[in-house]
Amino acid sequence: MEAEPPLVRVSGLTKRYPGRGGRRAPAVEALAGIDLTLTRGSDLALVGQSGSGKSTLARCLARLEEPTSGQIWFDGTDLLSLRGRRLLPFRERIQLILQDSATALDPRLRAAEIVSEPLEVLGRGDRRERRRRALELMETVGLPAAWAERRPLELSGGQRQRLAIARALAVKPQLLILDEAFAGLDASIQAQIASLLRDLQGRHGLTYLYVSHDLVLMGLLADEVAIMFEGRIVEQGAVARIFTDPRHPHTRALLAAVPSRPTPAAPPPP
Amino acid sequence: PSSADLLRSEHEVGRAGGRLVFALRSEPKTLNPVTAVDIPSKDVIGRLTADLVHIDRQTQRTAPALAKSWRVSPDGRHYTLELRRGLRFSDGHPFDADDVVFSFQCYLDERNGSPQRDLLIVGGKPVVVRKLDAYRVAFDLEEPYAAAERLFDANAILPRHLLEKAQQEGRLPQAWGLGTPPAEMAGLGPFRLKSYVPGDRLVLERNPHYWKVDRAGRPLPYLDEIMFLLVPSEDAQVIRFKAGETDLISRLSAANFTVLARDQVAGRYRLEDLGPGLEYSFLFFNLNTLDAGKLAAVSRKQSWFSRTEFRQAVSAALDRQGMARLVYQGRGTPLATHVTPGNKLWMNGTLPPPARSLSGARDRLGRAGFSWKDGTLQDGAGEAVEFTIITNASNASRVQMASIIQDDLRELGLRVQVVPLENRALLDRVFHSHDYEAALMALTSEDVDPNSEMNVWISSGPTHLWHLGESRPATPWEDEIDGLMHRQLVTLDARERKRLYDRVQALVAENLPLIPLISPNVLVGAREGLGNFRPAILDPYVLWNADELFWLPSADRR
Amino acid sequence: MHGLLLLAGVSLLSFVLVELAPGDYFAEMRLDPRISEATVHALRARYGLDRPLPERYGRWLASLAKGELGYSFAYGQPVGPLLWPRLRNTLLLTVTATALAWLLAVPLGTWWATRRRGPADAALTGLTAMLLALPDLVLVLGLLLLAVRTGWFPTGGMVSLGHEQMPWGARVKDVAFHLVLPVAALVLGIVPALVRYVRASVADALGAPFVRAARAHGIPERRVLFRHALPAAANPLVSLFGLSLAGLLSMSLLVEVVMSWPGLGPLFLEAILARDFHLVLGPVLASTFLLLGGNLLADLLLAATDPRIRTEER
Amino acid sequence: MSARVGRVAALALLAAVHLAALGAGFLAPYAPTAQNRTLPYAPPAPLRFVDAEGVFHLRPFVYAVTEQGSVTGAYAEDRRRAYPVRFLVPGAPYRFAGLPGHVHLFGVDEPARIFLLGADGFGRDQLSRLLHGAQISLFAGLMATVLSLGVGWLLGTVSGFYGRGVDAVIMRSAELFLALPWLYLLFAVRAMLPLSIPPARAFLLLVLVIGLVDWARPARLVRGVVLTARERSYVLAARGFGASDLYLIRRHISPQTAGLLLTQAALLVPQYILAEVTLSFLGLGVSEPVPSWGNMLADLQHYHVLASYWWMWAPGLALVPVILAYYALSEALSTR
Amino acid sequence: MPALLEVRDLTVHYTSGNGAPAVAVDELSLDVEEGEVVGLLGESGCGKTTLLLAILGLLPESAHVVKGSIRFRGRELRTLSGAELRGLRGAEVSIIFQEPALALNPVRRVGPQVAEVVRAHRRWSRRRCREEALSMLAEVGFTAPERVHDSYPHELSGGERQRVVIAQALACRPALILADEPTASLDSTTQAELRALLGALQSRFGLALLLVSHDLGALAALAHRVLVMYAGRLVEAGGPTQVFGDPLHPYSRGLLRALPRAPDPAGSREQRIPPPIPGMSPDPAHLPPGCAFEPRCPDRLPPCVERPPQETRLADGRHVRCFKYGG
Ligand SMILES: Nc1ncnc2c1ncn2[C@@H]1O[C@H](COP(=O)(O)OP(=O)(O)OP(=O)(O)O)[C@@H](O)[C@H]1O
Ligand SMILES: Nc1ncnc2c1ncn2[C@@H]1O[C@H](COP(=O)(O)OP(=O)(O)OP(=O)(O)O)[C@@H](O)[C@H]1O
Ligand SMILES: [Mg+2]
Ligand SMILES: [Mg+2]
Repeated sequence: MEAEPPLVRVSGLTKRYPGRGGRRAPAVEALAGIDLTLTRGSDLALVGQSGSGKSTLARCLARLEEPTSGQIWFDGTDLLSLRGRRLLPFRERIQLILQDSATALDPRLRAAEIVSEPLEVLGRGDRRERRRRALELMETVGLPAAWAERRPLELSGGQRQRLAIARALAVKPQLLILDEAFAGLDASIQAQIASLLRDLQGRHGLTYLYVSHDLVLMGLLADEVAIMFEGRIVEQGAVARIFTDPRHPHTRALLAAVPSRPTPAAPPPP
Repeated sequence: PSSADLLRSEHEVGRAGGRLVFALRSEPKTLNPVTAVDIPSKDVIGRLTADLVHIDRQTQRTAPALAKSWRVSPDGRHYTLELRRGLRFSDGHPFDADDVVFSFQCYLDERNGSPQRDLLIVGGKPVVVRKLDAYRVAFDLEEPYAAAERLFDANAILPRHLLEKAQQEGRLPQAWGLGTPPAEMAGLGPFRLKSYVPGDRLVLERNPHYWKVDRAGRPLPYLDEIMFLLVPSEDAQVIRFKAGETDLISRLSAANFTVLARDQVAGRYRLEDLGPGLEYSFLFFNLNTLDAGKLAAVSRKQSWFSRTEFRQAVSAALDRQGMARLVYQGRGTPLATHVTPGNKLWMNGTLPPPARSLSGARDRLGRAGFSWKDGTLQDGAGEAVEFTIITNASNASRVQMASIIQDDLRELGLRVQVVPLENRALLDRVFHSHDYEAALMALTSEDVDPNSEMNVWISSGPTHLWHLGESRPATPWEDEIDGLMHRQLVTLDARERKRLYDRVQALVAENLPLIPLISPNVLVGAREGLGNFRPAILDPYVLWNADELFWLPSADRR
Repeated sequence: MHGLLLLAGVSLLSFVLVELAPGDYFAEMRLDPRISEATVHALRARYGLDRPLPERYGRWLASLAKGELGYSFAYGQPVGPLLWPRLRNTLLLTVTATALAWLLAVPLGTWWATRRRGPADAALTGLTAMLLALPDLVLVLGLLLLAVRTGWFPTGGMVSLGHEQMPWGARVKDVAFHLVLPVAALVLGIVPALVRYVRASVADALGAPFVRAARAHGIPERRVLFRHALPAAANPLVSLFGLSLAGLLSMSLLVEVVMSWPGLGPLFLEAILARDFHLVLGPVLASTFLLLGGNLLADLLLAATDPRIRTEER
Repeated sequence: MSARVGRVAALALLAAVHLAALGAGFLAPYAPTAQNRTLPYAPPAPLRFVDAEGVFHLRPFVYAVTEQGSVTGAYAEDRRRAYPVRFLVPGAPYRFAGLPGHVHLFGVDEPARIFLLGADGFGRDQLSRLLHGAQISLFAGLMATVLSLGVGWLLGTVSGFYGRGVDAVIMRSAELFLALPWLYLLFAVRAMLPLSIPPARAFLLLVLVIGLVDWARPARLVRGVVLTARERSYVLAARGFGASDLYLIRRHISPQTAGLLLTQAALLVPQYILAEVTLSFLGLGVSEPVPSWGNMLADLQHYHVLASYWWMWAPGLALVPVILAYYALSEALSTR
Repeated sequence: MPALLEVRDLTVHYTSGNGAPAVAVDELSLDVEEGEVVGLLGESGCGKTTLLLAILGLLPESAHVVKGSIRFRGRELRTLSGAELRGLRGAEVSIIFQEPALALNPVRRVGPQVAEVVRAHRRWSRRRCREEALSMLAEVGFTAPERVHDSYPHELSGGERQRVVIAQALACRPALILADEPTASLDSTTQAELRALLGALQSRFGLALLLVSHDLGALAALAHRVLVMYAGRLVEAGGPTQVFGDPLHPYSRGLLRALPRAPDPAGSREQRIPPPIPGMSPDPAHLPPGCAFEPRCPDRLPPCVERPPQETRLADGRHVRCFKYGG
């Protein structure tokens, strides 16, 4: 019986960075053999200790970083064998919202230009059309169109974050990796964006890979959670299972450390 | 040494001691008298060495030097020179006829490529130098050569004991470079090498064995040292002279002379305008036989240039007075011919000074078939007359003169364009490619004697600028000049020579193969208190009597 | 390896360039009425100027191998010994001047970057503009005039007349004293442009958020400028610094000529104009070496000042 | 706010200078080549309102001057007659935008001369030469700057962006270009040009060569900046959505080099204008009698001129506001 | 005794381009007592960062304080000289920036950037500062501080950078820390460690904290008082249990309602996403004349469109700015 092939299959992925502090310092092993599968239309949350390699994995998947070894199959194609022009079509299909999105915005460009940039790169629409679409996207993430001419440094942290999200959404990728995309956003905006993502998934069958520390939010957004620890995926499973029956000590530690959030005594009526 | 034949100077008795500082425009390239060509090298070598017969720079006549006396055979082909006895080189080695024979052997040796060699070829054959005895030398010439004794000037006598080996091994041209240790050098000049700092200075010290004494019988030179500093720009030379860091200055431009002259008293220096020198600047047209295919434009224009009336008209249109005033601040003399008023012995005084006459110029052009249309000069075929003048870009005076010429000729309806070129590029066009229309240049006679001008005026001469490599004189007057120049060469009677040379000058003034412009004055300066300072219009203007220069007690320095 | 190739390229192309330019060394002799054409030809033949280009280049290479660096027509001797003592003097002058210029320009430009608008800004703008509007030669002559009028500094040369007799300490002082004017000329010539570059890049860096962060931590303003903004602004300055090493030799040509500094300047200038070609090649090769060194240094510094630059990969 | 004022002022100044250069024929009272051989180094003529008798004139006037002694720059005013300044006077013919003209903005009656900025060694009006000279000099400066920065930018960007082999090749050629004695090429080019080519054109051709040969410095500077620029995370991000190299360079890399280029441009323009000072010494400048700021300044290199005739500094002084304006402009553009 | 930090009527405008000035902080007053943790909560873009920057006098050129006073230990910060302010910053009041990637100098190693803060305020030897920096890095949860010390910012993970920035802020043991989302990109265990560290410092040194965070859990655990901001104004203030348990202002309520709740395996996904506050946050350049929340408010009253409500002090010590409670 032939099951539908997964959208992404990662096997034995490692990434080593040259060490710091002295000539002989050992190399930093950011990824120590990752195996991961993402099925179409699923949401996977990647959770783990700070510095465990989540962002590195995300960057490798988006082909923005060259892994040291291992394989990445995307939709049946060996991604790591592709280079230059042949990679371009895949770039469109995989989008990454970088952690620290503030540095990922060109400080010289204006908000609307930033959002319409992917459209421009992919040659979608004319200038007018692109701008219209950019303003639309800005509105969907809660940025008024009046700010189209602002430069990133004239926005608040959360507004920059939303700009980065809007930009990634402009492409309509197959796989969207959101590296701490919700950090720094207030609950209302988080909810707004979450439902936007959900909506897109429903309409276009997107696959999401979330990287986040917000376990509660991840519990809400993801079907599955993978826990990373020191460059490895130490535990992976359905959200409910992980939350109710964590197996790896690190998972347990993570869950235990979540401060209990106050719930309003009487939820105000809508 | 009392037994020696010392030469007694007739000039003021001075005081021994002191140091004289002189700035050189560029670094001397060598101290080898056989190969030296550049002026700074010659300036230095001249103080280190001596010649057999010397031209007194002030009287412009020959005077005995290492040769006590000389005799000429009646046919003018044999010279016998009697050398001074008991002289020593600066290293103490005695001097005799062998050194003389050796020296001339070096100059004549083709391997050495000495610039003096060509002068020592008379009638196509090298001069034969024979030692008669230890203190007598004979020179045999292939044909008579007027004033041949002048040839001995600047042919420095070399120490055989130091250079013979190098000469035999064919290494003479490499000998006596700047880096040579002083101990390996010796000469008969008033000074000898003391030290050399590359790019900076060259110090000479007094030669204790020098062969001149003053009227009081005390040995010359007076000065302990001469220091040659390298100061590569004229402006810096002026500034340093003004600052009191150098004692003598020569080759001053008129403009700088004017500026310096303002502070003469306060600056404790004295400037002298020696009047016209031997330099003559001139405009000439390209009359070379050209390959009409390659240089079609120029050769077309040659039909104008070769017209004597055209050249006369151009000459008549020039405002030489204006040039003398604007370019040389009045310290220059308009020339009618190539011999300058500085050359008192040979100048043809009967030639009228050049006068500007635009109407005369127009007449001549009209007679030669030129006409004007809308103020523009046209030739017979209706072509507008225009040409370019090339000149040396780094020589401001030349460029200025060219600019004045351009303006003057505009009044005549000629369109002239000045093209200043870097010197080598200019020379390449004049001597090699012949790709030019007119050029503005200057020559300086090395000597007052017409012989030094031979190669400029005879039509086959290598410096016959306007028409190089002429196989036969192109015009009757050129033929005549050729004949005159050759005759004066073999004529021994000075009066007759003068008559012949006067005629040459008249022919030049009439036919203008080159259009003489200006002779700038020789301008020099010296620190207050320098005794026996007797600058001359012949090179080296101020240093030629270095052996007699001394510091008066009043001099505030050193 | 790169270096050798580069040297070969530079020398060969220089040969070609000279070939293109009109005239050769012996052309000037033609002006001397006493010298015949035959003599000039003989001289040209002696120095091989009548040979085809490849042969001349081969000869030059052979002489390079012997360490002579070719043969000067004017001096009639190998180029090497002519070059070394002067090169030393030139380097003394130019290295001092470059070091001083940078030492001056970096703090000044950095400080200037913080004074946008205001009297200091206006004064510096005007001053640099004025210095840039002066032809170098005029600047040098002006300084020389100043020296003459005031008598404060020697007007030329590298040592005083009695230098040889001085004790060691006095000699050093003497040379330093003579350095003042030429170094001042060079520094005034280089600094305006340098200061501008420093100012422009530091001003750029001062707008970065991390500068505000540094201020927020109470880092002293000086340190904010020099340890935060300047390193971030260093990139073009480092490249410029690498290039400034290369420019060392040519930089001082004029100053040396006018201030009679016994360096390569007068020699080089004369050699260029006289087409004394092997002598020209000497300094050209020397500056190629400096260039290589400077650029290597700049590349290393570049990687050091900006760790984000990756040298391998991609 | 004040950045805008600065930009406007700079633009206005630049426009004024360039317009003055264009309209030189009309603005200048004399032809730049007109010599007055009796007036070498005549000092600037003061515009007067009060005459020798103490009478005030509404219309400014000048006195004629005569030389005192030989050429020394000493002049005496002839106070017997005042020459009022007249406007829109006919004079030497000129061409403006291809049209012939002969009316000048101002002038005085012969035989007096109105030398507002004095005269040079040929008695030519400095002001007229300055105005006419601006045409060539400003254009040449801009042309060379654009060329060298253009080529330098292109090669530097390519070199820094692609790195490795490309970088090595380009940087080695840059070193080659920096090391070669280009003066010889200039000599050769001058030698190849026909002699009768107009001086300005010959000079511009040489400037073209200089500009083309001079790419190595800007290239190295640009390359350094590009090396950093290409590692910025927003470049990474743009790569992430499939941006081509060309796009990255255009959109993200080259704006980062803009500041550097602008600084360079502001410095290079005067540098190229002044380069002519040296070039003219070698016969590679604009040749007599055509004026340019470079060859006018070249006069200043003579000690006697430098020390005696202060008005010969005029082109240098004229250059200052031009430099300032270019500065201000580059500043305004880079802080845009 | 005055509070450690007293902000009164602070108003900050941004003037960008030629448009109307944007009101980022509007007549805002707050106190932070010695040793107190004050949580600041508010919509993205409501002016929290601006407030913190204004307190330390670090606003960009385009911003300026229109009025108000900022007193720290009784001293007016707005009139301090540059040197005095410099001595204060980092030593007595320090700040943790929201985006650590922007706050660290990219071309310098991070260790020295921490040590330098110590050096700026202590006359210690270079070596001692370095050791202090290393121990500070260890305190913020690095197991191998030496490696981090020698790393450049781009070689660190987002969380690691954030910890470095925290280490900088703690380096001189200030009396007050203005923390702008200090733990946004840290995993829960590290967050817990840091909370413990802050708690310890607070009890040991009396550290006061003005903590901006969207993480209500963290605020609930740490804060003594919580302030809610909307469009540059304080709209509600009170104890964490008061504000979180029984929010008064409609904005606070909406915010709490938007909080995700713990996973509910049974429910369908669509239902699980909580409802955001409808409408968009107002443009600070065009604030409505009345209450800024009015356009989005479910319980709007007639006066809401006319004038901004005044602060009302309620019996239980809470403050609220809404016509519902007086205004
Ligand atoms: N430099 C600036 N120029 C103009 N407006 C600015 C500038 N910086 C911030 N703003 C605006 O001021 C308002 C307040 O910004 P601030 O950074 O204080 O928000 P914040 O509360 O920190 O938001 P976040 O939680 O998203 O970081 C925002 O609307 C923002 O767009
Ligand atoms: N360019 C680099 N050079 C050296 N080490 C690096 C580099 N980039 C990341 N690292 C190291 O690799 C490890 C993994 O980093 P990564 O950014 O993937 O962590 P993360 O899981 O995203 O952590 P966080 O949750 O804190 O963002 C970290 O220890 C980090 O220090
Ligand atoms: Mg990360
Ligand atoms: Mg913020």
